[in-house]
Amino acid sequence: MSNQNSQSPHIILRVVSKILIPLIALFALYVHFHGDYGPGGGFQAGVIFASAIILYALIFGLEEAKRAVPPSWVRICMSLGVLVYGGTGVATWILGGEFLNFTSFAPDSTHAAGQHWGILAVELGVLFAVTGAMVAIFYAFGSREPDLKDEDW
Amino acid sequence: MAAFFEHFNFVVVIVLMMTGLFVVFATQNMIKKLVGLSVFQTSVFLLYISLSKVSGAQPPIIAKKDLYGASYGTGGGYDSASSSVPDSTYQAAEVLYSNPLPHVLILTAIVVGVATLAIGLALVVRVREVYGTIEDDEINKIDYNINLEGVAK
Amino acid sequence: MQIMSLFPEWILSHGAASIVIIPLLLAVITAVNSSARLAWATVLGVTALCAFTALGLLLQVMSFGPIHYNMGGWAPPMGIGYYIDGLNAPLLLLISVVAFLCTLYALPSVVAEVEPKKHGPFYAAFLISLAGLLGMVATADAFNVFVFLEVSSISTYVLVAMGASRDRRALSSSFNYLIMGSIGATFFVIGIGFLYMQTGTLNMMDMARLLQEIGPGDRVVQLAFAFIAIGLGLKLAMFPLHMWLPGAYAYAPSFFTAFLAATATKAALYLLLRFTFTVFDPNWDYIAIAVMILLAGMGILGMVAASLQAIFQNDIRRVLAYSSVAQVGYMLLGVGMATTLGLTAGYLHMINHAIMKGALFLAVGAFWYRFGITQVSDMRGLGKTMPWTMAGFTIAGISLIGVPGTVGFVSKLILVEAAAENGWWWAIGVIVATSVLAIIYVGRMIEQAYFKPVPQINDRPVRRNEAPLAMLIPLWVLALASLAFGIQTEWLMNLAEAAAQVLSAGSNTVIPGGAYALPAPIGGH
Amino acid sequence: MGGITPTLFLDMGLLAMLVVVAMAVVRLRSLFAIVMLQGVYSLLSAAWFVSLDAVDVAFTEAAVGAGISTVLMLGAMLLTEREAKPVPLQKQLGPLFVVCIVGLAMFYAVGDMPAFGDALSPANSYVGADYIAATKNEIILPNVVTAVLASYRSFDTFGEVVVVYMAGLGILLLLGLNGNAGKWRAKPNGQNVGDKKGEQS
Repeated sequence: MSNQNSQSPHIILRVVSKILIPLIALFALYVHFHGDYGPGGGFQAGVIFASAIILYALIFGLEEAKRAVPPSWVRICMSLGVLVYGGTGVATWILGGEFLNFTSFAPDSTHAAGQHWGILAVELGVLFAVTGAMVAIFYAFGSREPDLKDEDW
Repeated sequence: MAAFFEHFNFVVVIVLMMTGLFVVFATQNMIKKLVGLSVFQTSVFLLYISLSKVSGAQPPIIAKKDLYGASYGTGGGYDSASSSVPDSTYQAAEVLYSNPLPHVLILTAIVVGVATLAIGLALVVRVREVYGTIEDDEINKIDYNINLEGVAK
Repeated sequence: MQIMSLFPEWILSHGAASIVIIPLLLAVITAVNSSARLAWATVLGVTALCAFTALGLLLQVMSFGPIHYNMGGWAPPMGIGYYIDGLNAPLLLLISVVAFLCTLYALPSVVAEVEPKKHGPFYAAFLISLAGLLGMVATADAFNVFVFLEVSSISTYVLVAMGASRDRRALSSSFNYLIMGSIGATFFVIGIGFLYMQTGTLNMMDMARLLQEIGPGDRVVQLAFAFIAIGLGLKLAMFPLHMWLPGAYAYAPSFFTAFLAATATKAALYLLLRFTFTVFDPNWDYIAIAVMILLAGMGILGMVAASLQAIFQNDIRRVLAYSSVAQVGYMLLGVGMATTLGLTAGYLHMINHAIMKGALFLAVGAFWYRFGITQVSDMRGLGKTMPWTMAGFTIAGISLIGVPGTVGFVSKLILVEAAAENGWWWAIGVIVATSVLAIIYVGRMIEQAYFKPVPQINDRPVRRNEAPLAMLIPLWVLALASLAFGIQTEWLMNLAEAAAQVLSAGSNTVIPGGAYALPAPIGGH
Repeated sequence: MGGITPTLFLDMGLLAMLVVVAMAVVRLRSLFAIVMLQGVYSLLSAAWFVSLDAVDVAFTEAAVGAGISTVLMLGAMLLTEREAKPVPLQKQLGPLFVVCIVGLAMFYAVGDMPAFGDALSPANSYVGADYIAATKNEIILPNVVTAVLASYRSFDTFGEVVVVYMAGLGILLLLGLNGNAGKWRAKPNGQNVGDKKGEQS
């Protein structure tokens, strides 16, 4: 993996990716919040968000990526995803409905506000879980010591 | 011939599924097995999705006017593309949508597929570390010899 | 019923869902736990709660009839329905109780077998596996079955591979299991896809209703049955598809082997029964033939072939694993008779086998825990060095053979009765023959333990070193259960008969009067 | 249904390419090529999904199948091997036989399957159509797939989230986030009789 050597041959990649990575993250958010209106949603957004981090790791090295997004955050992120999703369901239980019955968030709404809130919360859970899990998987594979050298290609 | 055009999707999808399955069964290399599994699963996705297609239909994303009533969006300019269509023609046409249910099922199945793949690859990496090979028959041979000795460490 | 007042009303109304969801949510909390003991205590609490809930559900089903639960408040077929009746309620209780006992056992066992830092995630994976099994048993939605099948399978692959700290063959076995399991699950999904193609619904009861309208002539439905049967056959280790099982059972961590052996194949068998008898119509010709040939035929072949293989194994857990394949054969034989008595026998043997095999694998884990024993030949003198553990093992072992006074005898007796009722005299011959084979492979181990001298280490005989209490208690609970239910047979028989009634009632009467025929969803306005 | 239309040619072309890619996966032995072809296969599937109106699925398949899966496979390949060993022909005959049987069984039923694009097939006219009608009144969201995914069948999605979480957890157990799992050895808690060396522990 390359380190912070400014003379590295990947200078174009580094400059371009510095511009691209925030845009990819932004696109992920767009995909997430536009999921109600067009194609997209938490899962796709999570994968795109993870790919932004993976790109960062590929260009700047895994150690650098781990400093930006520590593995402990990644673990918390994926756990949080399941908890947010399940917690939404538990909240509907507490409000007296069935598991994940979002109508109980706003039973009197005429334009299905409860459903909208519920879907928003649930999609957020998916986003967290997918981002966390995908980055965790990448970290795990990336950190393993290969016993084949690059020259063997 | 007409019968073929009515069912061509299923015919090809069956061929694809069987190709994937053949790769899983016939190859000894663990990574190639996983690629075969992935091809097999992707072909099953094709089966489901080709089932959901309705000729002449739109993707299952409801036009805003259809959803919020004809008055919505005429003043706002938020939805300029569809508000350029005169209201009367719009309401006269019965809009067909493709079946959303298989889409939902396959979204779930894709995620399950990638999760299985990740675990499978992690196992391959570990197997390679302890056995020094990822060919199934060689591993079986090593295991068999251990079995004969009765000592496995 | 007075006993029902023991259960809070919330558990009775939401139990069908909470029994699956609470393990899943607490798995996440367990995973981030840095204290191994706290993680273990959480799992113990959750499994106890699951067992309590399952008991409540079972009693509710017995006294008030089937339970429906609509996830998200959407009635089937739009939403996902959970449905608990006499067929799956006993299984829920069985799985949760076995999980509870295995957790109790896990405290010392996991410390010896799993890396200290990984206890939290390890227990979490166990809870997810448990929840997956409960989910696939409780759900009435065909695609939801697949999702929970994969939830339990993926965690099982990981947990089996965790046995690599003892023996590296856990890794290759787990990979084989992953490939076979994924193919099985994918076949199942293809089958569900074909059913959906012809019926347009995913709810099992709704499917059954629509399949009655379609009738037996539809080739796609025939194909769907074949795919579902093969897919689930892979999961339940039906005879020629059982190749993944011995490796997975032999190298997984001890407590998980016991859990897996006692529950995983049972859940898959339940699904096969549910689909064959209540979604499809067993009176259709091809289903009747398939049940006869596929289930009974393969069952018989499996009984003979796997029992023979069990005799020639050196590894204790491989012996028991092959014996599991043979025992699955008994269950399939009973089911394949397709009579009420045969179904009762099959279902009863399913429960009994879980009790006996659970006890056997728990004892084997204790042998390793104290003496590192994995081979039959190393069992020398265990009767003296671990008398209590070995006694538990022996009780479960003679139950496996089918000695009168044990649960194994009860279910074999009913199986023989059912075969006689059908006039399948050859089947009785096979049952007797495989029981003799069971005497050989169980007897080999018992002989080593009681009639061979205690091994010597550094010229001194190995001292007596009994397993810790946390291991002995679950082992003895199961061993005593296999005696108690062998003498007091009524309770389990009632459960099995109720289940057989659900099955032999078939697809026609399962649809509760109109409750499932409503497409109009509730709520959401 | 629609007769021979331009879309039909598009569908046929994509399917033909899928078949070619799948066959190439069978033939090739270089793992790098196989992994890349798997990505191509997913991307082509995604293209066909768009033609089949499944835009959400196409999006996901492109991101997961062609993106994440390929990255993971390359990562795993980097840690293992570059080339698959050849399998002798006689060892391929058994699998070929099994696959042919399964394939023929499926061809047997093709005639009873609904026609491509049939709006009145059971699958497209019952629950699937109900979702579209119900979403307009009950969820009031334009994207029906999101509505079904997150509300009507939200419990499936919960299972899906758990599967993803379990994949992360499994990787954590098998490899470790810092690449250090799997070195710890289990040890019996007493004298070791099983080990042939008979060490005192």
